[in-house]
Amino acid sequence: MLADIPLLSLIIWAPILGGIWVLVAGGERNVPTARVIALATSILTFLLSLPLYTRFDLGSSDMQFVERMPWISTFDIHYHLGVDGISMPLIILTTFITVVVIISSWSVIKQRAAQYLAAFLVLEGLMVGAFAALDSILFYVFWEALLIPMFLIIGIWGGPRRVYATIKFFLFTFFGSVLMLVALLYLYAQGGSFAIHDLYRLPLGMTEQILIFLAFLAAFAVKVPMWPVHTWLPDAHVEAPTGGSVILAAIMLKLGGYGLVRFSLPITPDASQELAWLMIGLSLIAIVYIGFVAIVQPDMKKLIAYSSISHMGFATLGLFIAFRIFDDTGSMAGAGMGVQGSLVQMISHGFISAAMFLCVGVMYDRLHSREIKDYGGVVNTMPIFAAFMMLFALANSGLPGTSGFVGEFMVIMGSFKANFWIAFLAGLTLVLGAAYTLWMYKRVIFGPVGNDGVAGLKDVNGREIVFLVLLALPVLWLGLWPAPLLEILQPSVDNLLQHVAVSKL
Amino acid sequence: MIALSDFLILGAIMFCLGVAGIYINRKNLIILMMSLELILLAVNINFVAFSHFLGDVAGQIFVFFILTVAAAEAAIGLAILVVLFRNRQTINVAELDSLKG
Amino acid sequence: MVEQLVFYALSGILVFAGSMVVTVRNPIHAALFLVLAFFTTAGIWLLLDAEFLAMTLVLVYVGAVMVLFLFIIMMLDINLVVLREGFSRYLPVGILIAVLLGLEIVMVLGPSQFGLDIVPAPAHHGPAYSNIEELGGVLYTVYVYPFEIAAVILLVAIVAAIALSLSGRVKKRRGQRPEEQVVVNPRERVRLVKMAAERPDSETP
Amino acid sequence: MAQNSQTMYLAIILAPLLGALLAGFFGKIIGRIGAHMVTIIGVAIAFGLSALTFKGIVLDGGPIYDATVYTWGVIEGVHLEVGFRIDELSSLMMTVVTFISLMVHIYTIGYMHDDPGYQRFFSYISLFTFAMLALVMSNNFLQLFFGWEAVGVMSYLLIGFWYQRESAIYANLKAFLVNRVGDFGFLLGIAAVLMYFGSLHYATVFETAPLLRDLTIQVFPGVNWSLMSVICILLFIGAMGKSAQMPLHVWLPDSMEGPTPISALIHAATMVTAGIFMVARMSPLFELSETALSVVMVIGAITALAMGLVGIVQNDIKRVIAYSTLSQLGYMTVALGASAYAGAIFHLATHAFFKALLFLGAGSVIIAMHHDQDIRNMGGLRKYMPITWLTALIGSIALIGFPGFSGFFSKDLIIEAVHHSELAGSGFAYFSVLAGVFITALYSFRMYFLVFHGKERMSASVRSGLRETPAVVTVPLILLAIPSVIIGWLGVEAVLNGELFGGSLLVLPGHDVLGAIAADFHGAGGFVLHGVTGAPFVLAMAGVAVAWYLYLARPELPGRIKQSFGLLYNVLDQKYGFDRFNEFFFAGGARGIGTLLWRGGDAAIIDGLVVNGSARTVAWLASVVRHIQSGFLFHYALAMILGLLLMITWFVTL
Repeated sequence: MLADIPLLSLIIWAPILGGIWVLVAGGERNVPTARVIALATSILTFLLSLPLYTRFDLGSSDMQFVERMPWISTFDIHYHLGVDGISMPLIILTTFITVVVIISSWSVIKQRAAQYLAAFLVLEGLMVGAFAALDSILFYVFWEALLIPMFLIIGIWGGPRRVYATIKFFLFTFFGSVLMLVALLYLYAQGGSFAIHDLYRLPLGMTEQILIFLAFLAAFAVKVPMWPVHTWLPDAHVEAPTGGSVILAAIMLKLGGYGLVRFSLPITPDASQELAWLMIGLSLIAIVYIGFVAIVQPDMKKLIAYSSISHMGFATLGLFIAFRIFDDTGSMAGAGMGVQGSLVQMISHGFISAAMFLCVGVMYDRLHSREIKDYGGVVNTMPIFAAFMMLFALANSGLPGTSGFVGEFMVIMGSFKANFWIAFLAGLTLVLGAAYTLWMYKRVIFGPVGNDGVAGLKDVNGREIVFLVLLALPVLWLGLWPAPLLEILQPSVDNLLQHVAVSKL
Repeated sequence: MIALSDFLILGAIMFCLGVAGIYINRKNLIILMMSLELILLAVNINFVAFSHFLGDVAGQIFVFFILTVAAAEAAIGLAILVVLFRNRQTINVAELDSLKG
Repeated sequence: MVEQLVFYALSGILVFAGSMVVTVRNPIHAALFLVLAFFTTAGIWLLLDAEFLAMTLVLVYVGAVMVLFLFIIMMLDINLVVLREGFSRYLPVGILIAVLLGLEIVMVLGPSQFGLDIVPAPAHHGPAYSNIEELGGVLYTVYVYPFEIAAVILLVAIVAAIALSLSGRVKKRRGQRPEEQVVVNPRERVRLVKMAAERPDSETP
Repeated sequence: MAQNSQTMYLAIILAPLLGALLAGFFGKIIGRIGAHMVTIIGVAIAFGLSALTFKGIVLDGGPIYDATVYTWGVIEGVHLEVGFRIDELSSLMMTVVTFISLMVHIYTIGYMHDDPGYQRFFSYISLFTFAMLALVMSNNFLQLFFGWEAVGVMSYLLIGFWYQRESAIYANLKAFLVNRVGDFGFLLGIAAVLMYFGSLHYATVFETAPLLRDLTIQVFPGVNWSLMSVICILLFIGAMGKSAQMPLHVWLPDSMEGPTPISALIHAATMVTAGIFMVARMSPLFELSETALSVVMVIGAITALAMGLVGIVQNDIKRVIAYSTLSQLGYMTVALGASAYAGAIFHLATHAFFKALLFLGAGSVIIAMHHDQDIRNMGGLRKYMPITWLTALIGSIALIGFPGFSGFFSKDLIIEAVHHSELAGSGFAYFSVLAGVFITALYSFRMYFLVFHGKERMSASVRSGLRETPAVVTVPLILLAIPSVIIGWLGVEAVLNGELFGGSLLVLPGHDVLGAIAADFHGAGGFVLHGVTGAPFVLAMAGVAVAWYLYLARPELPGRIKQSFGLLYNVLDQKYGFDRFNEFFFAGGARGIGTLLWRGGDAAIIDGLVVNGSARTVAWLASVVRHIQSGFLFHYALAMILGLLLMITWFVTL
């Protein structure tokens, strides 16, 4: 009975319909109703997504909860959904973070609050859709569609330079995805199918693979974002409202990494092998270069945005060191550490970056400034908040016992296997991450009360404590006991690596 | 006997006169419109000539419609001209550059 | 033979009139030359057995359109000097373009393609032939929809022309505004001022 | 039995954690007394059970415990676990840690009496105890790293405990970052271990290690390095950070910005010795690489000597002790390098007692002096604070290694061990540790004389308030003074004949310097007698004498010496310029690179040139092309005509 419920469809469409309902029900006058509906919808969606975990078959690397029906039969495009161990945690992350975001925007947004909440709900559905899609065109549709609510969120509720930021955001991501569409169309022309699993089996020549890889990369690298196509992110983050930043950092960036895992690696394994040096190089640049850049940021959100780029560098690094290991040893044994580490890093970064942005949001709501120099000594007036932010700051700098450590640890372990110097450069994040995070923490939180604004701050209220606790729990849980997550990832990662190890030429 | 080509050449000449008119009188909107009428006339001559020589009345039907549309065009064009003149006190095309990119 | 004479004579007048239209200084003269061109064209169409169209041309163009042109020209106070600026400068290029274009069109449409030996002249119709009848027979059957559409276009043109020339004056309308009378709000009309019933006797000594 | 032990060990580690959580989250509810009660009870439980464990394993020779508590994660068949390995080494460490921690807890009641962050402080130090226990009880590298970082964080929080002080929050950031540099090496070392051993479990790694002894790897292409050397040196970099060895020592003096109990607990007795503990724990690895041992010994020797010298010119009472700590950590490291792991741990333990004693004594002085820490403003305190004076004297004597006191046994062991060592660098190390003895005596007694003897240089108002500190302060002093005296007598024999550490430390026959000493060992008494005639004793006495002469007999002399050796004094006063160099090169350099990459790389090249550049190019192109759109009708018409002309030409020529 329970098995017949189209769970994934429900998770995708429930929030979208809920969002429409919020739009309809809540005008300017009806904001409280809208909030309640939005919260209820997001919680319902989260609850709906839990069976994905409880009923997940841990031993299998197959797609589960599969739904498939024809959509555009002329081109053999299907409405085809399903999850494996890689996408399932990301979906739960999405539904969870949306709940947090809705709570966090409860009374913060004053203008068009209903539309704001609706945008997040719609966005949630679309993101889940992108994670669950097994048809490349379906994926592409979700992938593109979710730009729209994000565009609106930044463009309408953003800061003073929001127009510049949104256009930059849109152009960067759009530019990339167009190339991805071209690649998908080429693959269709070659194989006659848009189904991702058919694309996996499609034999391709080296030149083809490299071109397709680069086309995919254009789309995914922008989303991740990898150096040097990262510059949209700090701007977008700075201008976005807190909720927008949270979703952007916590989930949308993961779409890029997910795309690499779902498309680039299995569809073009030989090109991935061939270009692994490039990807590793770019990832290391992201880790080190961006780490340095983050140190000197005067704006808290920008700093966290840069730290996101640096952390996502670990995600991409972990994926591609597998190929170095394969090069050196001729087998994929030992490569799983890096790939799993990369996926863990994505999940963990989802929680931590969300928490960091929310912390900045909490302060921004009070003083309306993101500049570090406008703060100082916040701990004197907001001790509870300072304690939470300490936890998240330490997690951001990769402290063992928090989720931030797990991914970085695994990736560094994996990359040592590939090459000492890769591990060396990646390990620099231990110092750099601590430097930029804690230096900011020092200037913002510690010290004597910096100015009258800080002196008048009120500590976090109940609502804020709720969402901070909601994020603190998974951060600690993943740090102290990541075994359940690793258990989910293992079969799918093994399967992926086995597939990737076989040349398509 | 008059050959079809004679009529066509006449039409061509009238057409060229219209084109030259547009080019020479680039500032006077009224003359521009008259030149347009000349071009239409040239086209009409061709239509009628073909219709006659090919024994197909459809050509004349087309001329009929062209005359209709041309009349409408002239009416609207002149109305615009009047409004234009009322707003800007000139019909100098050189001053009408709001289409400029 | 006579036909040829007539044709060449009319053609000569037509070309002359056309060239005058584009070159004369005064727009009124240009308009009048255009009228001449229409008349001669009507004549040429008669040679081609298109009596109805010849009549229409004279009636519609000369009678309506050209009168409209003349009317507008006379109504507007146009500064001719400015409009003629650069005339002589553009003239050579204009002629060059015209000649080039003409030569090329002639090369396409000239006797080598459409001479008598290729397209023979059709036999003249008998006296019972009615050009109007034939046109009408086709116009109201095969071409009835385009005909209707043409009628609509004319209607639209009329409305558009009126609307255009009326715009800008709408605001000056006088008289009642019923919609404002309906939505009237007493608070906007009458202002009740609270006043003390008596003025305090501050001025009295 | 195993189940019982596990419960007991869990209780040891979790009792302080529970105390910390209660004091931290419910501090307001349970109040000040409640806060210190729960944490002290927690740590007391931990201490009691640790002592029991120590008795069970070391004294009664019970079985070593090594088991997993829970599986942290499984990655590609590699089991990463959290578990305990309780053997002689860890049970000793546990006992020392919990004992010092308990003392510090009690002492804190007095020291922090008026501080608004009372509950928070107790929560922190209990949490620190938990982290430290996690570190020493671990049976694998992962948990070791967990504890390693956790103690670093607690140290960070505690140094910055007075968060309103600019110097404190500067110091804590510095401490954390410098530690992170060490951890960076440490993590790479762990990665190397994982890669080559396929496990992070101590037992597995140590068993496999001899098999990989001759393996070489190429860190730089074409250069073959012994795998063991690479792993050990990487791990030792971690130890350098935690145990503040040159050049990663810079954070420790600054860390004195934290409250004094912290200096005693973390920055003298426990956390800073984590590096020493770790190297000793890894003895089966270090033994396989003579290169690494040499590196360890030389670094330790440099630290021991150079930091002692700096100690002579310091005027802040806590900083003198801090540099003394650095120097003593150098001794321990030298001992590690000489393969005298037992000696290092022995010195660690004795040092923990007497250095904690010194710190707490200094804290007692600071309380009496109303938080003035400058020894130039003190003097003659002996009269006012007899207990503090006596215990500080005991601590100082123990520190300089006066025969019979605990420091003597351990330090003499180290000096002898280095003497016997045949590794590269041992000659230099021997010189350093010998010279260090003189210097130690000099700075210790300089401080002692300046504080407790001589003229009373403090202001009248302070003098009038001088009195002995309350019992919560003095009782821990007395309790620490006792082991500072006797522990050497009790321990030295067990250390030398290997009973104390059993199989937990591995020394290869070729490196067994302690064994060589043990051959001549005839009981602790004989050792003392032998010590009285040795060079170290003479040097120590010379140091005391010089200190007495300079600071009591002829107090005007130091100023003159300072002037005549201006350059040398400056070098020492600037601590060899490490701080300035780090500030300029690393901190400034990182900010410089950051700014350069941000402004130059991100803003100018990527955004300016590529992103906005392409936008500008398009805009420029458009601005050029848009002139074609003149807006003039005749231009469009002309374009049309020309197009027509071209088309017809095309038709014609076709």
